[in-house]
Amino acid sequence: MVSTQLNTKQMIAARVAKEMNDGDVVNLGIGLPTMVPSFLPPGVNVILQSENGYIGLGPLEGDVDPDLVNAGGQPASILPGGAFFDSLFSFELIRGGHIDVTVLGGLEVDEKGNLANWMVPGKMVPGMGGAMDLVTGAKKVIVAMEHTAKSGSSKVLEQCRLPLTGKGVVDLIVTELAVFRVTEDGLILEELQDGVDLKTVEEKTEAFFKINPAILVK
Amino acid sequence: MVSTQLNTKQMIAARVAKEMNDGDVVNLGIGLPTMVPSFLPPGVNVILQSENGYIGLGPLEGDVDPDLVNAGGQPASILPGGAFFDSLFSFELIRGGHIDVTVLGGLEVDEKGNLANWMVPGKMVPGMGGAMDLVTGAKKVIVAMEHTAKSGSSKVLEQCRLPLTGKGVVDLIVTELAVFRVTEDGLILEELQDGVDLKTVEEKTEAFFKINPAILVK
Amino acid sequence: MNKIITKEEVSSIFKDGMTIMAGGFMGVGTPQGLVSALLEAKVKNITLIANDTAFIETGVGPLISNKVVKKVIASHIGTNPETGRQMIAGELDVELVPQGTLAERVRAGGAGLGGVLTPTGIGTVVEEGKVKIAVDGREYILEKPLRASVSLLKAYKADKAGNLIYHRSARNFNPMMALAADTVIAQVEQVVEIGEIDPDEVITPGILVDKIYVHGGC
Amino acid sequence: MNKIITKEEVSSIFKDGMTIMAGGFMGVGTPQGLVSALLEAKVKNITLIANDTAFIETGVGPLISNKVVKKVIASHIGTNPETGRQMIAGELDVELVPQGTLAERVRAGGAGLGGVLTPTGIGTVVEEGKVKIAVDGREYILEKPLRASVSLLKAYKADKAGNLIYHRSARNFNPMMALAADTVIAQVEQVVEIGEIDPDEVITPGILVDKIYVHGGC
Repeated sequence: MVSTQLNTKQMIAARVAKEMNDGDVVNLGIGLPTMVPSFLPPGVNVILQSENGYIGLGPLEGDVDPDLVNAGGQPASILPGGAFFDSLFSFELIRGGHIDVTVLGGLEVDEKGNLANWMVPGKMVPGMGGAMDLVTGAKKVIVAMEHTAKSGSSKVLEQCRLPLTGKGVVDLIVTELAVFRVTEDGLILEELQDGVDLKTVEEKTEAFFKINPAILVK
Repeated sequence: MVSTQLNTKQMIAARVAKEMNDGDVVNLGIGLPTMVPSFLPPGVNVILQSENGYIGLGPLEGDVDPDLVNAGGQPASILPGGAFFDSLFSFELIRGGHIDVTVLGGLEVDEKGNLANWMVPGKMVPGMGGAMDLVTGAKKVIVAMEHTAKSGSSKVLEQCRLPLTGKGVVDLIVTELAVFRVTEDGLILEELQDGVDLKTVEEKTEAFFKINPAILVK
Repeated sequence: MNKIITKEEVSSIFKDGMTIMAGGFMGVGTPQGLVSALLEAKVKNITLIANDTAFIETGVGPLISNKVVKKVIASHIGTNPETGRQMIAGELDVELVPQGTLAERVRAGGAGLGGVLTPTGIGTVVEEGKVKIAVDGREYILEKPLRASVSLLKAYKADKAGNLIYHRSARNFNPMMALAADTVIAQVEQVVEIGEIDPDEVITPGILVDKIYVHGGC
Repeated sequence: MNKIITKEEVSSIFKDGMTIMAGGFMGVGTPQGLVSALLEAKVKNITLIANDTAFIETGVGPLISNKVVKKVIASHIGTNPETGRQMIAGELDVELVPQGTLAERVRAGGAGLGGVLTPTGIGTVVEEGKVKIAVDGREYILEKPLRASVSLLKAYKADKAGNLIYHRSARNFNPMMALAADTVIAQVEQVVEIGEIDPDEVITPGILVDKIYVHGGC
């Protein structure tokens, strides 16, 4: 099995990749989310939007153009069929529902689909950048993160404690242990990652969740 | 004297032209206002904005380009140094104070600087087009019109009776008889056109106005 | 994905009662082939959003004459006497909106905004029935977003990804309308291969354009 | 009118306590020569509006390190540790604004709007102290306009009339900032004669650009 050779982050990115449909316009957050394109199934191509002002983000090829970077400030390329625009238009696209999927990291997610990922009071205040607009405007919001913090505490909570990035915005949570769907009735455990048992997920998840019966059958 | 050879509209346009400063960005309404550039003093060049989406409006030269018309829908040209943009940006310029002067016709103007020029209930309802944005956003609003209606009644009123285009927006009124400045204290008669006496203006003006003492001296 | 469709396919998109936006300023920048396809669809009770109703036989004018439209939202109807006739006869509902406000409302609809605050129309009939809000001592009208089921655009050139560039003053309302409809159809004079339009020169990115209809001339 | 000025002339424009906007996204699209001129002006207590504070030694970062700034309005400060240090030490006031909201606020300031209604930030600390308005059943934050005394732009090319075109992702916030300041200075890599930029390709019209500073590279 391929997945046994993947590290935690790769496992998460690979599972997120399965959510993409061919032709989707996708915005990927910095870090783990940028690994998603490597795992797209054959026949599925997505168009990447970069919030600093273009459609058609591609990996760096050839010489570095100092005027062409991704949303993390790293040298990048634009693919054929892409287009540049200003920040105003970039966020018209983002807030206006023209982005099919956004994938972001998370510090905390909760049963109501709240997401916290932009600050830790007294410790880390980098700012929200484009994240608040992305979670508000994208048609589908996927949080891709490790299930627990370094301390071992759950990041899938009953209620977020950190300042929110968005209220009730998350559609799907993908961790190295499980996949949860956020519904009006709360979280539903949709899948266990390969080799993970239900008991482990229950132990490492603070949030209450329902279980898709299909999992129990399997 | 040159002015005796001008017809009424030309006389008004010629007087309006004296209000322009070199380099001004100017939006001209349809009709009489479009005659203003012909009367600009030597050394005064203005840049014309056309609200359908460009800077650098010029008269038609050579072949007609069906994609290039002025705000009246007539074939036009763009001058070197001009730029095209969309209607959103065009009105960002207009409403945002980036137009130095707009010159519009009027049906009625009053002592408070109110202007009515877009509809006559029950008779003529063409719509306001860009006029309401222009009178709201341009730094200087000049109404260029004949002093009286065809019936002979004054168009410079104590209070407008027709639906307004803008409230308290007019800076200067230029007619074939006189020039009025609109101030917080009401209208001030600043000039009589050549050959016009004060009594004529008083008879043909419904509005109350003060008189610039310089006129009486002359 | 092939975005290029035939006139018959365009016609099949329209349904009775739809809200439809069309670019253009007095017919310039109006996709005449798409208007023709809409006429051939024989639908009725359309709500039309456009800057103006152009002339009896050009622009969106034929949609009025042929009784396709039950309501029009526009800034100007004065050049098409049939619009005024139907309005006075009670056959057509007309909502007149200042031109800059119309551009803002369409953009707001496409950019995920709940509306904008504009000073245009304060003190006029335009403010009637609307929320007014004072910000830092100045009064503004809250103008609400507009959206449509279908937007009909006219561009000069498309690549096969749907990236659009416009020509001269034919740009006007088209770029905003590309943001604000469920289905966006662009009539273009020519289609080129992907990569043939410099991404710095694209005005409307292809992700906004669902269908391309090739039609020589206007 | 010659718009081209020297670095010394740029420096002479800045005054203590001014509000200054600068384009750029992590330094890309930031006019490094104008930032240098601002440093050389030895002014202080500047309010800086920019997407981010870039890095210690690039972008607008040096303005922070050199204590030119008393307040920064930005969407992200995480890549410049000095910004965070000064903020925590109480030496610098930081207002964090979602990136799309920042773009809207600058545009509103330049386009004569009293503000926009955005859903971004609802249910987060961003809404604190702000007016919230429900439109058609959804809640929005009223975000107010931003303006500056001076805007510092980076463009690729200008003609002598000040028409600007940008290169790749270096466009970002520059076009909005061209609308929203009393004095607009553009740093460009090259200046061409009037007429050498196609008016369909201009992004920022020359009427918005007061001064041009030629500076090779970034």
